[in-house]
Amino acid sequence: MPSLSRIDELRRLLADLRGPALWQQLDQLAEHRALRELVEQQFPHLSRAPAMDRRGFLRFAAAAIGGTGLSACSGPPPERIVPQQRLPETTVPGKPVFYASTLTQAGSGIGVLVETHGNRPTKIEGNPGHPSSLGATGIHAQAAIMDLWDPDRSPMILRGGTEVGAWNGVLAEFAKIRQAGGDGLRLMTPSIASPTLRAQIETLLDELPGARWHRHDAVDLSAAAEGARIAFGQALQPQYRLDRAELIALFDADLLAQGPGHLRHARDFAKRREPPQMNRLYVAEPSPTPSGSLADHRLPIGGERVAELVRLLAAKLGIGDTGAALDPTAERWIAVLAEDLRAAGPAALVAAGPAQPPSVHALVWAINHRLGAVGHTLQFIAAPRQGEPYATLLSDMEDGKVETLLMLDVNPAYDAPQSARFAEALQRIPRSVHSGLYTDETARLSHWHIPLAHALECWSDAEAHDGSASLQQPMIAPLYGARPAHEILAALLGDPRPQARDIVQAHWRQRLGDAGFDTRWHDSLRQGLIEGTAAATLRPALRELDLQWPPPLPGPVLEIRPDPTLWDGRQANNAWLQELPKPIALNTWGNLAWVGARLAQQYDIENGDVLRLSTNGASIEIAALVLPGQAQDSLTVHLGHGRRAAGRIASDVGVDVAALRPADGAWRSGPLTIEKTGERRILARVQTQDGMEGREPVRRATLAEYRQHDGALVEDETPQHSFYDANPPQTREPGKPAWGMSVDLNACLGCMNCTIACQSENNIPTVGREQVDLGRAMHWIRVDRYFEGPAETPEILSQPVPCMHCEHAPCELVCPVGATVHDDEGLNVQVYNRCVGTRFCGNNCPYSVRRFNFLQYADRDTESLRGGRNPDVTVRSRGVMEKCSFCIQRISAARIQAENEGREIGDGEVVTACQSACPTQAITFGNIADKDSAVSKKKASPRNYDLLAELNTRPRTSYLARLRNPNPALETNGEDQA
Amino acid sequence: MNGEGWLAAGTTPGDVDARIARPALAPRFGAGWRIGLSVSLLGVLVLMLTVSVLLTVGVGIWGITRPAYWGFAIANYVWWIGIGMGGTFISTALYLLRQPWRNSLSRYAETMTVFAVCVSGIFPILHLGRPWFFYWLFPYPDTMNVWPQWRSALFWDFCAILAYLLVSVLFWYVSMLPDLATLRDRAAGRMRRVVYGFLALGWQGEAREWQRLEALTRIIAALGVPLVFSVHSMVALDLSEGLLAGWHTTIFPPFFVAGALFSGFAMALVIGVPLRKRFRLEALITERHLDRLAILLLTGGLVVAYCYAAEIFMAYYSMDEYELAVTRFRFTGLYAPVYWAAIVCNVLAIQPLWWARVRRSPRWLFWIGLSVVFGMWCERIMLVLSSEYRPFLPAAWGRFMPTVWDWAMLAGSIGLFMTMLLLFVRWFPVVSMHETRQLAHESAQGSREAQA
Amino acid sequence: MDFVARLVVLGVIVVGVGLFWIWRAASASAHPVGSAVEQPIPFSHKHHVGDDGIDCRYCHASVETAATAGMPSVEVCMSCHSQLYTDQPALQPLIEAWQSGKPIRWQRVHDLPDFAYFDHSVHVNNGVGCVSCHGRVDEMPLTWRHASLNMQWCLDCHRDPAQALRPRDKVFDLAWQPANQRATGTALIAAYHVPMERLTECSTCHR
Amino acid sequence: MSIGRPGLLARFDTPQTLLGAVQAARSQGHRGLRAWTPYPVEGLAEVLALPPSRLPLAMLLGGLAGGLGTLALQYYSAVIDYPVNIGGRPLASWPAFGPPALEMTLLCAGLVGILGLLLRSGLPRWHRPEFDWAGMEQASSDAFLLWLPLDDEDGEALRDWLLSNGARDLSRVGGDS
Repeated sequence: MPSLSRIDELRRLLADLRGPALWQQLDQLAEHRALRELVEQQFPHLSRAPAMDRRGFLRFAAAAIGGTGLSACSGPPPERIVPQQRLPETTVPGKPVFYASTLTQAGSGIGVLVETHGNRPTKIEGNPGHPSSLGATGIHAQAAIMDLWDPDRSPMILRGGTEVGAWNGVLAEFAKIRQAGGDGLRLMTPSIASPTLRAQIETLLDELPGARWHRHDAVDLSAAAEGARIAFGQALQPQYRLDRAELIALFDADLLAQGPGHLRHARDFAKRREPPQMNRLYVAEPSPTPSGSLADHRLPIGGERVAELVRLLAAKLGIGDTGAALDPTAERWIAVLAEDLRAAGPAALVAAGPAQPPSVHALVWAINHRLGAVGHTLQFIAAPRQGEPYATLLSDMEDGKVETLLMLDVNPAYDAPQSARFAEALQRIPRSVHSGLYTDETARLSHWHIPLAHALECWSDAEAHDGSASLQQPMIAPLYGARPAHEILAALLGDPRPQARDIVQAHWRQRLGDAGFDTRWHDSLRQGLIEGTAAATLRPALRELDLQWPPPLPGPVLEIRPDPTLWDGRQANNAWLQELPKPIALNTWGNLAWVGARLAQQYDIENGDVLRLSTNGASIEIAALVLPGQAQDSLTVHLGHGRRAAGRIASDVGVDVAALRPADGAWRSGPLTIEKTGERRILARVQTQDGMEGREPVRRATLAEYRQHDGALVEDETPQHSFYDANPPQTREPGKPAWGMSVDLNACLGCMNCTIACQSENNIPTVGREQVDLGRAMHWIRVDRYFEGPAETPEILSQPVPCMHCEHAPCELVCPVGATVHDDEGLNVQVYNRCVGTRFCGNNCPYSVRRFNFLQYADRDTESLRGGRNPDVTVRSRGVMEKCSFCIQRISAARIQAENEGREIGDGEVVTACQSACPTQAITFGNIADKDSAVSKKKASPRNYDLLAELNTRPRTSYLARLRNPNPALETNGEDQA
Repeated sequence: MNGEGWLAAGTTPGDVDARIARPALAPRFGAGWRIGLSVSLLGVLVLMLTVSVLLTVGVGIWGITRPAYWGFAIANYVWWIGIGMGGTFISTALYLLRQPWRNSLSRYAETMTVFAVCVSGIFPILHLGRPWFFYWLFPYPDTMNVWPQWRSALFWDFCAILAYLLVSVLFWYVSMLPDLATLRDRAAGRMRRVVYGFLALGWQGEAREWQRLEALTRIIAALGVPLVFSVHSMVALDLSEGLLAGWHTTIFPPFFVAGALFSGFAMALVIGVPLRKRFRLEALITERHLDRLAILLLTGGLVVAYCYAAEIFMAYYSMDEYELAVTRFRFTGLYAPVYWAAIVCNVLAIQPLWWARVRRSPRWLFWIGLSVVFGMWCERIMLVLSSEYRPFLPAAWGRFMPTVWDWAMLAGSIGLFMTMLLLFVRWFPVVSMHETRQLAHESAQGSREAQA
Repeated sequence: MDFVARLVVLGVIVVGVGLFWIWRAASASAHPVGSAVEQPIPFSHKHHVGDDGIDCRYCHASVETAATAGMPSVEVCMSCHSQLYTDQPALQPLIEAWQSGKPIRWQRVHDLPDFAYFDHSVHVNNGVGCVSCHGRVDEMPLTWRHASLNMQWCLDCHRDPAQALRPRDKVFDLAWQPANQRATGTALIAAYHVPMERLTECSTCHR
Repeated sequence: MSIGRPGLLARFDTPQTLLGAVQAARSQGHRGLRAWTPYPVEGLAEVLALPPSRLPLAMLLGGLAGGLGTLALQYYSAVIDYPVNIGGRPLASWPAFGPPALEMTLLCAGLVGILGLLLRSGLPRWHRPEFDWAGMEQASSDAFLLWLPLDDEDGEALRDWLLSNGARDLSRVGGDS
C-alpha cells in the first residue's frame, strides 16, 4: 500500500470531477507511468479492458503477417524480487499460514481456516473445531476469496453516487446526526450474527433515543422463530440434532444444504446413514434439493400445498384438523409417514423450511412435541434480538418520517420485495448513507456510500447456528481503504479514530471479564472459537394452538427461492458462483424458471422457451427449464439475478424477480399466469442428458438387499487378461504411497461444495455463459446428476467425477509428446508445459474428465485476481489440457515436509480440496498401499465398485454404491416407484 | 510394356509433345483459367485470415468442445490425405501391374496426390492447441531431455505423413525432370528457358540417366504401395487406437485404405475430365482410360459399402452396448443426415457405373466423382463425430456444431488445393511426356507392323 | 549459369539459418549465464560472504525450511548498516528504503519458469550444496547466473545426484571439496534416503 | 567421360536404328559411346554395356538403416534414456514401436534412392558442354542421338558407315571443332 498522502493527492486531483469525466480522468492517469502503479492498486478495474483489446489486435496483426512464431517465443521479461520491509516473526516466505477466522452467511457464522501465502488469502478451509463447520465449508465461504479480490469492489467513498468523497465528510454528516439526537435516524441492517455489532447497535439506540433499527433480509429465515413464538410464546431458534434422528421428515426444508448449520446437519445425517445402520428420510418439496436427492421417499408438491400436508400429518397424530383434500398419492404418503413417525417416537424429527409460513412451523413444533422429539432430536435456543420488520420502515419512508437512513451491508434498492418502491422512497430521504462491498443499486441512489471492509479484511465476530461465538480476524489490510461496520457505527457515535479490533476486544473483555482475558482471547483466535459461548438449550412449554389457515392460492404458484449459489445476489459479481452449477438442475450463469414435466406438457413448454410470468400486476420474462422432480402445481424462480449495478460479472445476467414478490416478502406468489413469448435462450447447463441410458454409472441397491448380500454387492467387471504384463513397469518398493480416492455415493448430496473448493484450490478459470453452453466449463471435479424413473417422481442420483487416475490410463497412451504420464505414486500427471494440445487424451478419457483451454481462459491481466491465486499451482495457458491432479501440490508439500523430517507421509496428512470441503465426508483420499488407511478401509466395503471397470482402465478412484432405505409400505405403491 | 491401342490411332511422338507442351509454353492462357485462379486465390485469402485468427485467438473459434474434441479439422485431414491416395495408387500399383494405360494419367494423378497431401498436412498442425510447438512430435535431442511418446498413433501418423509427403513430392519432381528438360529445350523466351533449365537440373536424357530413373521408378513403385497403405492404416489408427465405441475396431485400417482409394479415384475423375476437355487430350486420355478409372471407382465403392455393412454387423454381432448405441446414433442421432448422405453419395450414386455407357461418358463420370468426393467428406465427419459426441458417461454427452471458422477452414483448404492445381496446369506438363512418347512410338510402330 | 543457380540455392539456406538464429536470440533469457546483473545497490557477495564470511542463512533465512531461500528484509541489512558504511553513496538506496518504508526492488538473477517448482529446503536437507547451482557466489562482486537452469541441467543431477551430494554440514561451505565426490555422493544417497526413482518423475518439479 | 575429345553426333529416328547402330559400332570395336533418347529405350543400356545401377542396393541399405535406427532410438529413449510409465504399458512396447520403424524404413529408402539418382547422374548440373552441340535439344523430344569419339583416324569412313546404318544428319562436335 502506498502512503495515504499520495492517495489524497489523487483525490484532490479528482475532487472537482463528476461522473464520466471522473472515470475518464482516472483512465488517463492509468496510462500515466508515475501514477499507474498507484491507480492500479486503488482502482484495478479501471485501466484494463481497453488494453486487452489493443494487445489482442496487435497480436492479431503480428500473426496476419506470419510473425506469430516470433511473438509466441519471445523470451521472458526480467523479473524483480521485492523483499519485505520487516519480516514478521510468524511468517516464513514461501510457506502458507493458516488463520482461524469466521465467515458469516445467512445470518450465521461458520468457522474457517484461511490459507494465506505471503499474507494473501488464497483459500478457505473449514475449521474442524467449529460447531457449524466441523472442517467442512459451504460454497459461499469458498467464494469469499473471489469476493475479496474482486476488482469491481467499491474503490472509494462516494458522494451523490459518483463524486469522490472523503471520510471527513462522512464524519461531518455523522456529527449532524448526533446533534439531532438521532431523531429520524433509521438504521437498516440484515440479521446480525455479530454480538459485538448488535451490542453497538443497542448502545446506539440508547444514546440516540430518536433512532430506530430495522432488519432487512432479502431471504427471510425468521419463519421458524416466528413459528416458535406462536407455539411457545417466544421467538426461538431450533437446533436440529440429526445425529440423534432415525427418522426425518422434511417439509420444504433443505436442512442439509441451506440455512444456518446446514454443514453440521449434513455431517450428522451422513453419520447416521452408514450401513448396516441407516436412518430414513422423507422429503416433501416443490423443487428437487440436495436434501430431497438423498430422500428415501420424496414427494414433489407445491409449497402452497405443504401446509395441508402438515395439517393432515398432524391430524393423523391427533393434533388439529385436516385441511383441504389431497391427491391419493400424498394421502397415502402421509399415512405411511405417520405410522413410521409414531413407531420412531422421540428418535423422529419433523422440520419445515423457511419458505413455509410461521403457522406451519408452529404445527411442526407441535408434532415434534407430540412425538417426544423436543429436547432430543429437536432443541431450542433463544433467538437474539434483531431489528424491526422492514415493512414498517418502507411505509415510514413513504410517509416522510425518516430523516436519515443508514444502510449497513444491505442493498434494498435491488433485493427488497418490490425494490422499485423502496428505490423511489429512498430518493425522498433528506440524508441517506449506504455502506457495502460494491457501489451497488442502493449506493448509487444514496447521498453517501462508504466501501465496507470484506470479512477477510477486518475484525469482527459471529455466532454459529448453536449460538457459540467465534472471532473474525483480518488477513490483509483493506484493499480499497474500506471500513468495517463496527468502525462506521463507532464513528456515528462520535469516536474520531475507531478501531474495529479494540471495539470487538472491548466487547468480549466486558463479556468474559478481565481475569485471564488475554489468554482466552489468544486461545479463541487460535482455535477459532470462544469456548463456552454456546447458547443454553431451553425447554419451552407448548401452548394451545389456534392457527389461522388462509385459503391456498389457486392454480400454479410461483415459488421464489434464494439462488442455490448466489443466495440473495450479494455475491452475484462472483464468477465462481455464477459458473457453479446449481445443485440438481445444473444450470449456470443466470436463473431459469423450473417447470415440472406435466405442467410443461400442459403449456407446451420446452427447455429454453422464454415464459412471461405475471402476478401481483407485474411480470417478468425468463427462460424455462423442464426439471424432473419439480412439483406439477408450481414454478420455481430464484433471487439474486438481473443485477443492474453489480460489476462486470453480474450485470445483465439472469432476471430480477423482485417485482413478482408480495410486499410482505413471502416466498411465493400467485395466482400466476404463464405465457410463452416464442423467444428462446441458451440455458448454459453443464449436463444436458438426464437419464443413465441403462449404463448404470451409479450403482444402487436397497438396504434390505445390502443386508441379504454377503461379499461384494457390485461384481467386479475388470477384464483380467491383458496383452501385456498386467503390472505397471515401475516396481513399487514398500513404503512408497499409492494414492487413491473413494467416493461414497450414499453420502453425496450433490451440493457442489467440492467443485468450488477445487476451483479455488487449483486456480481453475471461469469461462462465461456462452462457453459453458458450448460444453467448455473447466471444473476439475464435476457432479454428474441422473434422474431415474418417471419424470414426475424420479430418483435423483448425484455422482462426483474427478480424474480416476487409471493404472492403465488411456489418455497417456495416446499423447504423442508424453505430456500426460504416470508417476511412481500412481498419479496420472498432466504436464502443462509439455502439452501441445492434440486433445486425443480428451477424446480417449472414458470419464470425460479432461478439460481443455480452448481460449485464454485464465485472466492474466487483472492484477487483483493474481493475489487470490494459489502460488503452488500453475496458471494454465491457452491450448493446453488440464484435469484433476489429486491436489498434487498438497501431496508435494506433505512429501517434502516428510522428507525434511525424515519420515513417511502419515494417513490423513494429505487432504484434497474436495475432500476437506465435503460436508458429509463422502470423499476419502489416501494411500491405498497402506491397508490400514482410511481409504483402503472404504475400498474394502462390499459396496465398492470401479466406474466403467469393463474398459480395464483400473481406476484409482472408486465409488461406494448408493443405498436406499425405503419403507416397504410405500415401495409397493406404484406411484413412488423410482 | 505393350501400349498398343491406348492412344488415338496415328498419334505420333511429335503430336504428344505438341499437345502437352504447347499449353505450358503458350504466351497467354484462357480467361476461364484466370477466373478460376482468382476464385481459388480468394479461397487462399480466406484460409490466411482463418489461420491468423486461429493463431491469435485459439482453436476455441471452432465448434470443437467437450466431448467432441476433434470435429472438422481431423475429418478434413483424413479426407484430404485420402484423396491423395488415388494418385499414388495409379502411379505405383498400376505401374507394378504393368498397366500401360496409366502413363497418360500418372502425372496429373501424382500432382493431385502431392497437393492433396500438402493441404492435408495443414490440419493436424493447426488443430493443435499450441501449433508453434508441433515440432515436439519430432525426436530430436532437446534441452528438456524428453522424447516423443512412441506409443501414440498420432506420432505414428506424424511419421507416416512425413514419409508420404517427402517421398511423393521428391519422386513426383524427379520423374518430371525429363519433361522439364523438354520444356527447357522447346521454350522460346530466354526467361522460360532459364527457369525450366533451372528446374530440369540439367537433365539430358542420356542412357545412363534413363537407366537410373527406370531403376528408381521401379523400386519407388514397389515402396509406394506399402507406403500408401501404411499411411492410411496410421490415419485409421489415429481413431482406432482410442477407446471410443465406433473407433476402437480392427476394421478401420482396411476400411480407411478402401475409402482413400475410393475418394482418390473420384477426385482423379473430377480433375481429369475437365482437364481432358480443356487441353484437348482426348487422344491421350481416351474413353478407355476413363472406363478403367470408372471400374476402379466402382470397385472401391463396393469395398467401402462392404465396410459400412461390416461395421453394422459387428456392432450387433458383438452385442456390446456401447457399439450398439453408436450404431443407433449413426442411424438416428444428431449427425444421422451426414451418415445417410454418405450412404447415398458413396453407395447409391456409383451404381450407374455398372453400365459401360456411363463409364465412357465424361459428364456422368464427373458428377459421380463429385458426389463421391462429397460423400467421403460426409463419411469422415460422421466417423469422427458420431463416436465423439456421446461418450461412455451419459452425463458427459454433448454436441459439436461447426462455426463459420470451421467452414472457412474447409473452403480455404479447397481454395489452396485448386490454386496449386491451376498454377501447375498452367506451366507444367499435365501428362507425362516421356511416358506417352513411348506409348506413341510403340503404337505407331504397332500400326506400321500391322500394315506390313 | 551454373554458378548463379548454385548461389541462389546457397542464399536460401543462409537466410533460413539466419532467421533461425534471430529466433533463438529473441527467445533467449534476460540475464545470460555468467554476466553480472545490475542491481539498485551494487551488493557484493564476494565482500559479504568471501571476505566477511557471513553465513548464507543469515540473509536467506528460510532456505532450510521453505521452498524459497528468502530475500533479506531491509531490517536485516540495517542490523549492520545502521552503523557500518552509512555514509557510502552506494548505500543511499538502502537508507532511503529504510526511511521511506518502500522496499528495494532487486533484479532477479535466478528465474525459473512459472511451471517449474523448485524447493530449496528439500535440496538443502538432502545435501545439495549452494555452490552446485549458484556457483562460487563468495567470489562474485556482482551476482550472476552460474548455470543454465534448463531442464537438461536439472536432470543431469537428478539422474545422478552422487556427483553433487555433500554432507549436510558442508552444504553452505562454498569452498569445500570432497576427496572423492563419487564415493561421498553414493554414500550420502543411502544415508539421506534420497528417493532416486522419484527424482526424474515429471510430478517432482511440475504441477 | 571425355567431353574434351572430338566426336561425331549421329541422329536416328527410331530406337531400333539406334540400337542397331550401337551394336554394330561396338562390334567394330568402338568404345566410349554415348546415347541420348527422348524416353527410356529398352535394351539400350545392355548394348552400351553400361554397368548395372547400384541404386537398388543403396536404397535397400538406406531403408534398413532407417528402420533399425528408428527401433534403436525408440528403445534407447523409452527404456534407457528416460523411462516413464505410460498407461501401465511396458517400457519396451515392441508392437507400438513397429509402425514408426516401418515408415522410417520407407522414407529413408526413398530419400536415398532419389538423392542417389541425382548425385550419381551428377545433377544438379545446370551447364554441360553438350548443350552447345547442334541438335542436342532434339534428344528431349523425338531424336535418338549417338556420340562416337573421333580418335586419330579421320572421320570420313566412320561418317559413311554411320549413314549406312540409318543415321540422319551427322555433326562433328566437341574437341577443337
